[in-house]
Amino acid sequence: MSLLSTAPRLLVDVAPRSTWKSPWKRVTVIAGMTVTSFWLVVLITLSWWAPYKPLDAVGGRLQAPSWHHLFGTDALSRDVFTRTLYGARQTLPVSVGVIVCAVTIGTVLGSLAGFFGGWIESVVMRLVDVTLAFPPIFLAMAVAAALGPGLQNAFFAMVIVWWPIYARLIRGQVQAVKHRDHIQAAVSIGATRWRILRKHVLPLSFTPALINATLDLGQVVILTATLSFLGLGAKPPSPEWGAMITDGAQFFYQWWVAVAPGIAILTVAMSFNFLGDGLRDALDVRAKR
Amino acid sequence: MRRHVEGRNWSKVVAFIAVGAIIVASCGSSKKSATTAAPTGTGSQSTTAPSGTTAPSGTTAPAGTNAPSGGAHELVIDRDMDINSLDISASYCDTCQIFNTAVYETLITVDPADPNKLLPRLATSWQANTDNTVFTFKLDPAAKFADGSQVEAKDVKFSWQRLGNLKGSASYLMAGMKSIDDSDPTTVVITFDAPNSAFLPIVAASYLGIINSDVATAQGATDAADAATADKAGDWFLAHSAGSGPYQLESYTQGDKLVLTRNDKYWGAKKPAFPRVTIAEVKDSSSQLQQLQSGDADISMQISVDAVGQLQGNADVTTKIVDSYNYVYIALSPGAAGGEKLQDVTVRKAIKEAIDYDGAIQALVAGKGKKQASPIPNGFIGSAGLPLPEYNLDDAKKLLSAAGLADGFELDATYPDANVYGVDFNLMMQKIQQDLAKVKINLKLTPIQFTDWITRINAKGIPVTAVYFAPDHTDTSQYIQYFGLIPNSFWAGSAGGGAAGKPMDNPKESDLLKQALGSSGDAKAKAYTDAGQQMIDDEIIIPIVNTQLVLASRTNITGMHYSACCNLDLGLLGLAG
Amino acid sequence: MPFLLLGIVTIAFCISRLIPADPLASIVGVRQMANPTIVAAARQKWGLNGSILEQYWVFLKNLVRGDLGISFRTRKPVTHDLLDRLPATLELAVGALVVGGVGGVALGAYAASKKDKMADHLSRGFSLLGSSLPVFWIGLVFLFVLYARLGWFPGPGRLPPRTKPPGHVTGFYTIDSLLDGNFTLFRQCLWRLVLPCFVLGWAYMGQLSRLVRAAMLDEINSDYVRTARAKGLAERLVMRRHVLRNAWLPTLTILGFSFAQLLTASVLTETIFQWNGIGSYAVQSANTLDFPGINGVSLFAGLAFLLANLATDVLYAVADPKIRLA
Amino acid sequence: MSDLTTPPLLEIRDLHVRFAVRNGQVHAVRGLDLTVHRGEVAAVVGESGSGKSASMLATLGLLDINASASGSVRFDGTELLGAPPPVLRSIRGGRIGMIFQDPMTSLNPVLDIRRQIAEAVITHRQVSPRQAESKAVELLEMVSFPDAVRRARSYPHELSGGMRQRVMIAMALANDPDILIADEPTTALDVTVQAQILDLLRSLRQSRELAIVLITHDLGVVAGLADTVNVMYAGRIAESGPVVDIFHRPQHPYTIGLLASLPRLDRPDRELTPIGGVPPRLYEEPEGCSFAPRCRYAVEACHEVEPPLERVEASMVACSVLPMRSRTAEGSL
Repeated sequence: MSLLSTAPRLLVDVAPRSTWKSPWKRVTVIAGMTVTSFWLVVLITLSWWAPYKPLDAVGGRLQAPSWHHLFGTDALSRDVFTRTLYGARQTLPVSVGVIVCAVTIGTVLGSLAGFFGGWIESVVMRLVDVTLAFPPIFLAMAVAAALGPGLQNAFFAMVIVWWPIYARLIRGQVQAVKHRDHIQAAVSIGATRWRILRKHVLPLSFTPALINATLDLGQVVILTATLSFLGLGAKPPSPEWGAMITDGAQFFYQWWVAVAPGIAILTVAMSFNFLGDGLRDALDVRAKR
Repeated sequence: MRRHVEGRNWSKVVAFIAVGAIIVASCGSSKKSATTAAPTGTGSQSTTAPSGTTAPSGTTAPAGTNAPSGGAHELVIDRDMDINSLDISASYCDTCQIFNTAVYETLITVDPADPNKLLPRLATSWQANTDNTVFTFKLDPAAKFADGSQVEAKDVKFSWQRLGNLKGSASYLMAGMKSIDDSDPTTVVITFDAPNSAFLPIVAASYLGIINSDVATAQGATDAADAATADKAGDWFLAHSAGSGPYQLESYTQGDKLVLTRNDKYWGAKKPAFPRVTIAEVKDSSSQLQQLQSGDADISMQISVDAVGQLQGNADVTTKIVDSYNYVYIALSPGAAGGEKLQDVTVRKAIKEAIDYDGAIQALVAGKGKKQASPIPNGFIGSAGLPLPEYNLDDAKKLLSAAGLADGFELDATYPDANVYGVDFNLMMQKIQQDLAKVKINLKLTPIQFTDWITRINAKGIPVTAVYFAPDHTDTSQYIQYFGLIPNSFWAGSAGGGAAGKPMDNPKESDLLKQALGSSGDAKAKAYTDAGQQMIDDEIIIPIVNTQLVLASRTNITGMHYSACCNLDLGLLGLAG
Repeated sequence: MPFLLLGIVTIAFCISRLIPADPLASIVGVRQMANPTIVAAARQKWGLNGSILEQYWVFLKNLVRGDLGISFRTRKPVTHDLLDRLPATLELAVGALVVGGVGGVALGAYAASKKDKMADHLSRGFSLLGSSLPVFWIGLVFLFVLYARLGWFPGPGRLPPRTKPPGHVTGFYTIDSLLDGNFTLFRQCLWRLVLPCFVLGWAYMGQLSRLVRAAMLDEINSDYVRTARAKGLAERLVMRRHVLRNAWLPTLTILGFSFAQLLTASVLTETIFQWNGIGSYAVQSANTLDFPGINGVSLFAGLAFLLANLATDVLYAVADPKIRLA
Repeated sequence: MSDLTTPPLLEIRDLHVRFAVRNGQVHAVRGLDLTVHRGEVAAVVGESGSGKSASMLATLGLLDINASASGSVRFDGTELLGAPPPVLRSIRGGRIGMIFQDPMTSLNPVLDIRRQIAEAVITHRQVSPRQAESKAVELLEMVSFPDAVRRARSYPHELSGGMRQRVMIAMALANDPDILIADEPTTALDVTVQAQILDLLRSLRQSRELAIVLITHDLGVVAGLADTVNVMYAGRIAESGPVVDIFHRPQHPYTIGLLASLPRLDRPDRELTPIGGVPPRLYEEPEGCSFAPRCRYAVEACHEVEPPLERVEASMVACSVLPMRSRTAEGSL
């Protein structure tokens, strides 16, 4: 057993046993849902009501916040508020896409490894170990640098960073579920392995993956912005939050340029965290006890 | 009801955070007194063992006649450093110019007030023969290296030959050198294959500073033809210096700071004012500004024009915005893969006319910059009288229609992700993208690392890119050698498609350069001006802004200046009062 | 483990060679890249000639001797560079670990003891905020507000400007200044650590306090805690001696992991706070395609991860009697 | 046997315990009365969920935070319900010791057993840590912990279940309590170990005049140790009385059912009859007798009126039917 296999994924195992009755839970879940749906609505309907266009020069250069420009304008006279809203169209689809891909790849490889064992397991898990031995930021940086800048390449980089986490998680769950009585019973009545994997094992393994995925979404949002901040994500002139913060960092005393995108990242990441917490309480068997 | 209670909860959250902040704040302010007391405390510390390697202790300043002004004050300069080497013959960077000038000395130097005026330094006099192929320098017999030995002709020969043979980026300055005669220790005679009227300004370039050849040779340095592979002194130069300048290298920590100490035996008339000079790596403009305000730095070299306003009303700090010879430009490469549409010169002209220069200068440097006609920056010989680029959208559209491209097209714009001379390339390219969109040209922006950029532009060129340039010396020839469509010019090659393509060629420019190098005075100026017009007509290099420079220092620092050859000559700085 | 090391080394090597740019460009400069003889000479000198496999083999051979090569950028041995910068990063990471560890355990324990009260909600909000904030942004915000505007905290950098570093013994400025007996400098260095450590440690604090809180709530309901109460133990002691003592065990499991995370999350913190440590070395190496530097940092990160896991196992064995005697 | 004329040591009157749960509350103990005299062993018997543990935890103020207790619990003249924490703490572990069902989880896994016992000593007495530790070893010897001196530094996971329960007993008796509350002390143990622990309790009781409240669902445990038996059902006493009466003349149909489900060595031929059905879930107050749905003697009235506890012979019984009394002709079981 490798040392690294003991590296923890603690989110599910030590779920606090608070109930939905807790006011904290209620407030946070409601807040999480509200903010998430706010951003979703923005993302979908934005083009109809946005005050300006994200790439257009409007008003003067580096204007402080005012009623015309809620978060001021940047050096190219673009409205920061509008750009921040449009940023959701960059970050959110990418983040969700990364998680969906990572969960899919991780689930396939992890369940294969967990269910069949043998050489499949060794190969997959060694790959997982090696990948996880790299710090996520560094690996993503290296891959994104190798592929060149661009949101697409950052997307691949992040999938590469994230799939092993799910592979390990699913493998652990599958192994645990595999030995349960009803699975053994299914085996004993002659169900094929594929059928058992599909019908019995995976559905049970998926809940923790879903909970983790929601919690991880917030982290992906942050990593996306981080890569852009380092110049490895979105290319100009797209209004990506991390890239906007890079711009803002230059205009340190024109603080408004970086404030809005930062708040956007914060609210999105926080609401995903809230939702993940809520989901865990709602779905996790242990938490219900 | 419940909702109401929750609302109150959240207001408590805010209150909690606010209280927390106040607590933290009060801790902070109580500690601050300790922080502000620091400079005095640390000043006395400098008597404890210097961490450097060979430097003499800066506190044992000799009393009496040699006593320098400035006393014990140590100069701190904030700068985002770009040092590629501290070996003067291998170095090539803006910070290198400052270091080289402070530690080594050139035979002649440039008057900061007038870049076209040359002043003596190690040489007391110099002369060129009539066809500008042979140059003779008389060395000052008083000139001494920091170790006390005399600066002799053999040192000059060694330094210049080594510069040429190490084949660093600055080695082009020695191109065409045929021989150096050092038979008389105080006389240097250098002969060129072809007329080189640019050589006197080149001698003032910081890279041509003189190394103590005995010391360097002992450390494995060589000036032989195979120096590029045989020279072993590169590492030694990272921690040591062997020059005659007012300061010596004490230590260099990459990414942290470059520390110089006073050369106590400096032979020149103006004694170095500071026992120690520290160039601290401070990357961003805001930190540089903060440190200057608090007095933690005496000079901050890269304060952005948008931040300068913060310094207004601060009597301790003096800021001056001066013209510089630095500029940023975009380059169009017809020979590059994907640049086929650019092969038509009218298309390139249309692009040039579609750019809103005044708007760009406003957006990029808050108006603190000038338009520039050709690759020859304003103020250099040959720059005067050339037509400045004009924003003319209608004409641009007309030109594109004429070229059959009224419906627009797409161009790849890959550029280094850089921020130079206060210009953020991302911003600049977005601005140009905005402008070109109006003539339906769609620029696809890709910022990449500088190394990657060099690789690409050398391999097969880049259709549209952005770069910057600062002068190495005060002669215009460098611009034609680098930007002109002449053999071995960087841009002739790159615009032609790099290694995969064929260099572009404009024979008139070669001729004009030859003409200029063989003449002087008005004839030379005329040749350079004509070459400038040729380069304008090439429509390859489009200067966007000739930036101005923020000179920001504590008010008690004297001698702040910007020099075309040397950036900032530390030897000229002093302390008032 | 040897397999893992080899894997790390190989991936590090592959990634650096995957980058589509020629590292020589940063060595010989723009002007000389077009000159084939110079490029060839430099290729020879820096060991970039030969096939990738040959380069890999040479790299491995040198690695076995502890030689990571010479950095293209600093022109010094990479091992030297890394060791030189390690103290700065360790100082930051340890500080963040202390902030995050102490803060996280205290906050988590406090929240658990006030479960579902206002204080619980506040501390949970605070920790959740920590894991939702982009480090690079909050670093900038702190610098702008707390340093530039209010002047409550010192600015970026390890030392006050104009201050000479203490005599080099360990490379840790805090320790070295104490060894020098220079308490003013010690205080200054410590004070400069506060902001970056907090920025770096906040996310970790959030993670940890959630963990501790959950573990505490688990333990509070456990049978032995009831036993302790049945003994007549004061609630305070029950919490400290029994609940916390067990609840912090799971935090050990993430301790090593977090330390490795902190070491590497320092990439951003060091960039924002101009901390000349391994994080900024990594960024600079990546920016200039300094292959030896990139390989060195990757290897360092992997090793740090392995060592941290090892340390975790050892610590766990010390702290948990079940493992100690098992 | 106990002296019924002296005031009782522990007297529980009309104890109610309610648990707040997700969908409302559970009324787990519904008016419990229980009296324990000095030196007496009182057994509380019932199925799991009948409220026997909850009532004992309520006695010592150890209920979880989501539970509330009302009624009266007087210990040696002191009211414990609602008593200030310091008073409760001095009684807990001082004058009332308690041991729990699962010795596996009831000991702190990260502290050695000597320390855990010593902690109990130190909490209630002014002694040095060293004295407390030697006292801990003495206590281990008292509970026949083998090789106590050497193994006092063991950790719980190194001990067998029986040994751990001895540690628990040693800990509970550290301060010579008047009462030991033993909550299912043998349930989690092997049969042979069960007997050892019961023997230990029996001998301790004799040597120290210890009153014991023995909570169990196992009538077999009761027979050998208890003086009085209190049968609980659905949070109430169904029947209580001297052990002999309960065993030989059970009155309540539930008691009868319990005894009928008990295998007896002396009557191997007898058929075991389990009680059908399940106990009510106490989310809502049952109407009528809570046992009625499972009672084969139940009449219509049983479903309507909850029967009060009434004296029948030597016992107190809460049943309106009292099948045994009407069918005395059938004789004993």
